[in-house]
Amino acid sequence: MTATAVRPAGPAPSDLPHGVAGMPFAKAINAGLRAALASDDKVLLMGEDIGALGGVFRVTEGLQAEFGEDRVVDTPLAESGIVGTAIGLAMRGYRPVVEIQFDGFIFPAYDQITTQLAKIHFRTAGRIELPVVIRVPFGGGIGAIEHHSESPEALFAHTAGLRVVSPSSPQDAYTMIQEAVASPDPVLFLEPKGRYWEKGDVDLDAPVGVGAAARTLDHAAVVRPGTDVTVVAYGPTVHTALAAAKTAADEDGTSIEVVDLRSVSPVDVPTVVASVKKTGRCVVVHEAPTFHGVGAEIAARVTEECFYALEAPVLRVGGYHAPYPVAKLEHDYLPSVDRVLDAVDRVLAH
Amino acid sequence: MTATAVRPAGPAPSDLPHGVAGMPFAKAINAGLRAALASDDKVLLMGEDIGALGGVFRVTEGLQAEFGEDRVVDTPLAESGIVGTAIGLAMRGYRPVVEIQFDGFIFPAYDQITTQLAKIHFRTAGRIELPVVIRVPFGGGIGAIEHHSESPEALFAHTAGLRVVSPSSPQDAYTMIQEAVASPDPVLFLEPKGRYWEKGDVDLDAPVGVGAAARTLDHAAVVRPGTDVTVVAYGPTVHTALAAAKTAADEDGTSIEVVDLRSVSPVDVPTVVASVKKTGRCVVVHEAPTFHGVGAEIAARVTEECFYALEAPVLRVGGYHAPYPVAKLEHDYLPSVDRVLDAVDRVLAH
Amino acid sequence: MIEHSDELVQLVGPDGEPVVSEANAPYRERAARYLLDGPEPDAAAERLRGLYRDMALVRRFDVEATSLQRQGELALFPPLLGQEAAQVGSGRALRSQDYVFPSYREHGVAWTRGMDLADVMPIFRGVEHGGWDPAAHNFHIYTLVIGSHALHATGYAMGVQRDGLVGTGDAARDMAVVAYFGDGATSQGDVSEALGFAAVNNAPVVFFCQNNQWAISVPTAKQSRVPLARRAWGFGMPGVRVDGNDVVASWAVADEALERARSGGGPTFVEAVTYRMGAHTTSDDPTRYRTSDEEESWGRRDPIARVRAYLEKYDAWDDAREAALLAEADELGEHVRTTVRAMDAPPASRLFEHVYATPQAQVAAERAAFEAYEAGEPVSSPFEGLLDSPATTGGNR
Amino acid sequence: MIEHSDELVQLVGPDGEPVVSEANAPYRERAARYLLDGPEPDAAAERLRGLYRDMALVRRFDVEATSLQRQGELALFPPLLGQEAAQVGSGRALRSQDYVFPSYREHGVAWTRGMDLADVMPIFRGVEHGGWDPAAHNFHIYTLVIGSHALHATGYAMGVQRDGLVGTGDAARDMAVVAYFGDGATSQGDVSEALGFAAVNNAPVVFFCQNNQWAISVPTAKQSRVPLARRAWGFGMPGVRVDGNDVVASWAVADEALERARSGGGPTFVEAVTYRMGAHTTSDDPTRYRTSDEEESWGRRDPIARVRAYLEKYDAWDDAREAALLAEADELGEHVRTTVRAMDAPPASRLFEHVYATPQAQVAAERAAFEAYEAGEPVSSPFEGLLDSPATTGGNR
Ligand SMILES: Cc1ncc(C[n+]2csc(CCOP(=O)(O)OP(=O)(O)O)c2C)c(N)n1
Ligand SMILES: Cc1ncc(C[n+]2csc(CCOP(=O)(O)OP(=O)(O)O)c2C)c(N)n1
Ligand SMILES: [Mg+2]
Ligand SMILES: [Mg+2]
Repeated sequence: MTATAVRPAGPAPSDLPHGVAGMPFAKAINAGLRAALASDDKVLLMGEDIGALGGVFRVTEGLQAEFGEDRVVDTPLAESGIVGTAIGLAMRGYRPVVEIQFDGFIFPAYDQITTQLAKIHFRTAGRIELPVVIRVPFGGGIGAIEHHSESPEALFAHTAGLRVVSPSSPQDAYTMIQEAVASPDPVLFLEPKGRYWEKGDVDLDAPVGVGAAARTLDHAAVVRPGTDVTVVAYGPTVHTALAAAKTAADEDGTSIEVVDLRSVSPVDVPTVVASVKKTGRCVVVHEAPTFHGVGAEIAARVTEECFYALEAPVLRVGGYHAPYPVAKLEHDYLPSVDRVLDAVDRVLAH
Repeated sequence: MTATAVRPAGPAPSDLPHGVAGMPFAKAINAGLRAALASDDKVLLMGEDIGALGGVFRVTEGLQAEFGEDRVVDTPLAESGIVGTAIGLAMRGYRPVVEIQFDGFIFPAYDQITTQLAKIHFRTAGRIELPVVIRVPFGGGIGAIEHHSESPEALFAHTAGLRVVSPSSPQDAYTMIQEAVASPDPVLFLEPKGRYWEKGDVDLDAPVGVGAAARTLDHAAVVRPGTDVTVVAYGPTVHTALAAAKTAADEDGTSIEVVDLRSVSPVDVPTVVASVKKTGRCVVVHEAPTFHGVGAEIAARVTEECFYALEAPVLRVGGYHAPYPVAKLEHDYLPSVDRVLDAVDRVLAH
Repeated sequence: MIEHSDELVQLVGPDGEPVVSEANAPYRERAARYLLDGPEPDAAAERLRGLYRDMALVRRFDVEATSLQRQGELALFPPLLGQEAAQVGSGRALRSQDYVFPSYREHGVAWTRGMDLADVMPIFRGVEHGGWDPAAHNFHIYTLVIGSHALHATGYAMGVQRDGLVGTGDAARDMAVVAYFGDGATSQGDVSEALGFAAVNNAPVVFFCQNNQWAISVPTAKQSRVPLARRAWGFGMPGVRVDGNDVVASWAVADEALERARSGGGPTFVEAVTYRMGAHTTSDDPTRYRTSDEEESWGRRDPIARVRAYLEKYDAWDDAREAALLAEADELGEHVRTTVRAMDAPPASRLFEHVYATPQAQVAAERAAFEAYEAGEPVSSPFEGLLDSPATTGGNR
Repeated sequence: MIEHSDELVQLVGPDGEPVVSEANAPYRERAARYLLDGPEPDAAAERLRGLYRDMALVRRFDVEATSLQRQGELALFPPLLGQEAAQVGSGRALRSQDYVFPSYREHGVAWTRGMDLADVMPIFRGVEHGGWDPAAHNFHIYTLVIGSHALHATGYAMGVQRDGLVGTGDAARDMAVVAYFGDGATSQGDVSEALGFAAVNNAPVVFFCQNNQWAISVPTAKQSRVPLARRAWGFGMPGVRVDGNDVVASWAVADEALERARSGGGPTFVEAVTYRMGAHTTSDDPTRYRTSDEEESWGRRDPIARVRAYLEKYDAWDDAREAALLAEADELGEHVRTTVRAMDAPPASRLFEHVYATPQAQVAAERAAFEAYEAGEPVSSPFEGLLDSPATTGGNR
């Protein structure tokens, strides 16, 4: 089960040309899911309100009508039940793609994810694979009430057996969701909901890694080259990092290299290290609280690998050690272009 | 509710003299719980098998007989239910001390802990305090089957609103459990089960911080002074670190300073930083996997605060990015004296 | 053989006609205080007009809040439209010492607790996570994670038991706890665990489930293939189905359950069969998943029109009363509008406040860094100021 | 009015006497193949001796395993002592295509699936987490986290439905799924959620609960104040109580439930009332929480002695048979002992194997570091070797 083929993207949605300019992020995921459903009839979608409603963000819009109620399943309102039955379905050969309605509602399923989904492959000495994808709209910036804006990635990345990824652009969203579905390992697929309406060009024929080749899912991408400081980001903050890089370049010519991590478990250490060895400085940006967050792992690892190359300690920009705040304060809480640039200034000042 | 008194330890168990030589770790917790029950009749113990059986490790032995079934409560087998009802009891003015039977069984309660227990104080703008203690025998080394040896601290330390502590000696176990019970904030109290049978001298009259003074709970302790390398540990690995320090001193005179973190949320940064500024080198040791683990936060923070003092990157010694292994392999998995010394050698080699 | 009934308790029918049956006789007796064909018709009419007023005002609040959201004054609002009878009926059966754990749609219950309904708004305006003092009216803040508060209610009730406030016979002291939740919530493990803990502890708690037929877009049939009230039987507690659009029946069934709880008779599960006449929240679009036929058919069972018809049938309502009520509603609407518009965002320092009840170093350090950054003087080592905190010494080892 | 029964299905009484009642008539008919006073007494005796043999061998295994633990050959063992009838009865009602999700005490079910019982041991010796190939006998590995596998079973059954293997009428193809768990497990939210998902999906799954009266030290009364089988009614599925110490009744009730599942009739919950005659595990000391009176009283309801008495009553057992069975048991014991003692610890590389199905960089790096350390040549940068993995380029943005 470790086929290394790179297959072409699944049959593209019939109502779309193969290269789409200005496709919204959410629609790109929809197209990716549709391709996955069309190319393998073991693929199922499961979740609350994903059928007739098309999900609260309309990411699954039209899919139940196209693939039927047995493949796009409105489940009872119980996250542990959703993930637990998805595990059973996967044991029976299905490839369930589960939607958790919002980040803050994933925790009732925590035991099933951490102790069952992540570990059954190990526990059975590889006899059972669980190709389950858990899609979670995560992150803030949409002015929502509590539990609708959290970034729980660190709470999953620590657990072996899961892959934890987050796309930052419509193109990646389209490709990575298909790679996640093709992955024989369970994947927590974090969708930056604050970017759902952002548009990008999407090549519907972009190659999709399957089997071992789905390890492209693990790879970081240098999304903007630079020479002075490396800014590492993923999901929603890639956009922020790119904006900061542009501002810095425009304002004082500081050259920021932006690495889109894409995967926080595993971390593509070589790509990050190569960048930091070049720039000598590193800032990590995520929305989640920095304390015991993903940035800590990046900082610790980068320091270990680049100790003599580093001109300054790796700084972290992220949420505070506090629950996600009320909507009216979220812009003080979220990493902004200014806060990124402040950290860049600080590493440059060393 | 932020009284700053330091009160004497609760009434000492009547059948024990006030200074006890060679008291086992588990018995010290028992004595601390008994003191807490005796000094405040709002204190309740709740959990599976904690009554007549005294818990599977006998930590609550004799307490139901002494305080009755309404205060030492055998609950139904449902961790979410246990923590969720403890929250309700705390809202009604009680101070529940919940036992989770083993580390690996805490996850069904994850939603209640992360989303409710940790955040209700913030959510109600301080109107509701939840003085709930969750006791968890954690860590490995006892030759147990799966789920009985895990170290989940990083999965809780990231969440604001919780305090996450772990005692490393019978004296601290005795004092810290009382401070945890006295704390107006919820405390995850991680008991290194592999040390339950180890003995130490316990002063039953040692002062117990209550109210704001319970912040002694937050403090790290320099448990062995040294000059060459700082080894940071907590819970079960403090013992390992001390053994490594002794070996190093005996074998080649390397002087290791051992810092017992005691709390992983918050982290007593000043104490760790002061040590590393002195030694210039740091190794963090815990049983949990290092990837996205507590050591990452320590390494990142120490590097940030001590960048120019550091002679080598902070190294981490801990579990691997894998589920806890079978008992027969746990000694390859757990940080050993040798692995600690290997890391010490490596930071010294820089 | 164990016998259970699925029958719906109903005392006033959809067209305002009294419903008299052998099965509902005990409830008719219990609810005599509200029945216009009962022993004290005048007093009953006065009381029932009170419930009518409650429902009418709560509905006005609901409409007002929905339009405030449309105007951009609120981020979101979950209307209770159509569920007024279930909420007002059960809410009016509460005594002041009882304690309520609402879900997020219980504005009608909030009203019966004596809350200023404007206080419900901060959470929906995005300026507070809670918004009111739970102790002020024994009405907990809203819980958004479906079902989790059912356990809090059960634990709270276990505390009430330990406080000796059950079955003393003192009406002013004995107390009950109520958890409100929806049909969808019944699928959550936490709700089942709550039923289990409540039953084995015989805790004084009432689980009041408003089956409004929908969990966002998912119909109740996808949560359970049998009536939800049966769920209770399996845990060993009474499960009662009531017409949740009949305010008198809702009152009677809640009153019975609360009395059972307060007197030591243990928990009860009530399924109030009702209908969410509006959208799930202001973000929702029900036309995507349900028919207008269905909406119209439930519209004919409107809980407020029903009481009005019943009152009119007994000549207990008139235009003057209606006009006075309308004026009162206008006033309430005005009050809510003004208050909401005046609700400011909290200061940014709120980010760091109340995270813990006692000082915490990580929060203090981040707050210091934030304040320095805001002031344009970033500090690189916010922990430095904390360096004076004494390290604990090792104790005996 | 809905009617339910708490009655215990029993076909052979504690002293080996046939039990005949109006209520159990359908089960007597179903179980005729095992009844010595039925239509085919000789064939029935032959079959029943098979069940007797199963139980006797399983018990020998259990005793053997317990003593292996005492000798330090196993880290821990959870004996099934006393639950042989519930397990063998239900296990023998399975067809080979059915799929079983055991808890951790289902050694008797493992036996009926055709497993070599020595294969159950690696997990208890601490050399494997699983220990056998679930696909070999459609018998999943043990699940230690109470109740979580009930959802896996339900999901698996939903897969079976999608595969079209329910209600085809083809006895060799239609399949059922069974989840085994204990009385304590019924309190877990996951088990309730599983009942809910199974019911609304009408999934072909049987929830087989062995109520052995204890969850470690906690008696069943602290999990539920009514018989556990009632739990099912609340979710809309049949809940049947059976004497779990009566192998024939256990077979009959399981057979009925499995047939219902396979034929498309949906899920069933079975409560097999039995007793854990031994300790919870070899680490447990039951004298701390239960009386010897209780143990003795249940000892008189021993499921194996009961069948022996029943067979003897009908002259269907003799000393020669007993001696042969004993010899077979000795052989099994010997086999288990030898096999267990030969089970070695896996190589340390197992720490890193099967963490993922596809290569993963973190694991690879840590493994490289571990191997270097073991070889006495620690590497400081294990990720270096991975530096050749190509970074993805940014795609269109
Ligand atoms: C644990 C959890 N999962 C999902 C959600 C998202 N969500 C909010 S309301 C809702 C439907 C609730 O339906 P029901 O319980 O019937 O209550 P109603 O809204 O109809 O009053 C869902 C799925 C949530 N709030 N919590
Ligand atoms: C989620 C979880 N919590 C706690 C435990 C610890 N534990 C192991 S067995 C057991 C009792 C189980 O009782 P029951 O369900 O009746 O099964 P039995 O052991 O009697 O067969 C407990 C509490 C566990 N394994 N999983
Ligand atoms: Mg609803
Ligand atoms: Mg049991």
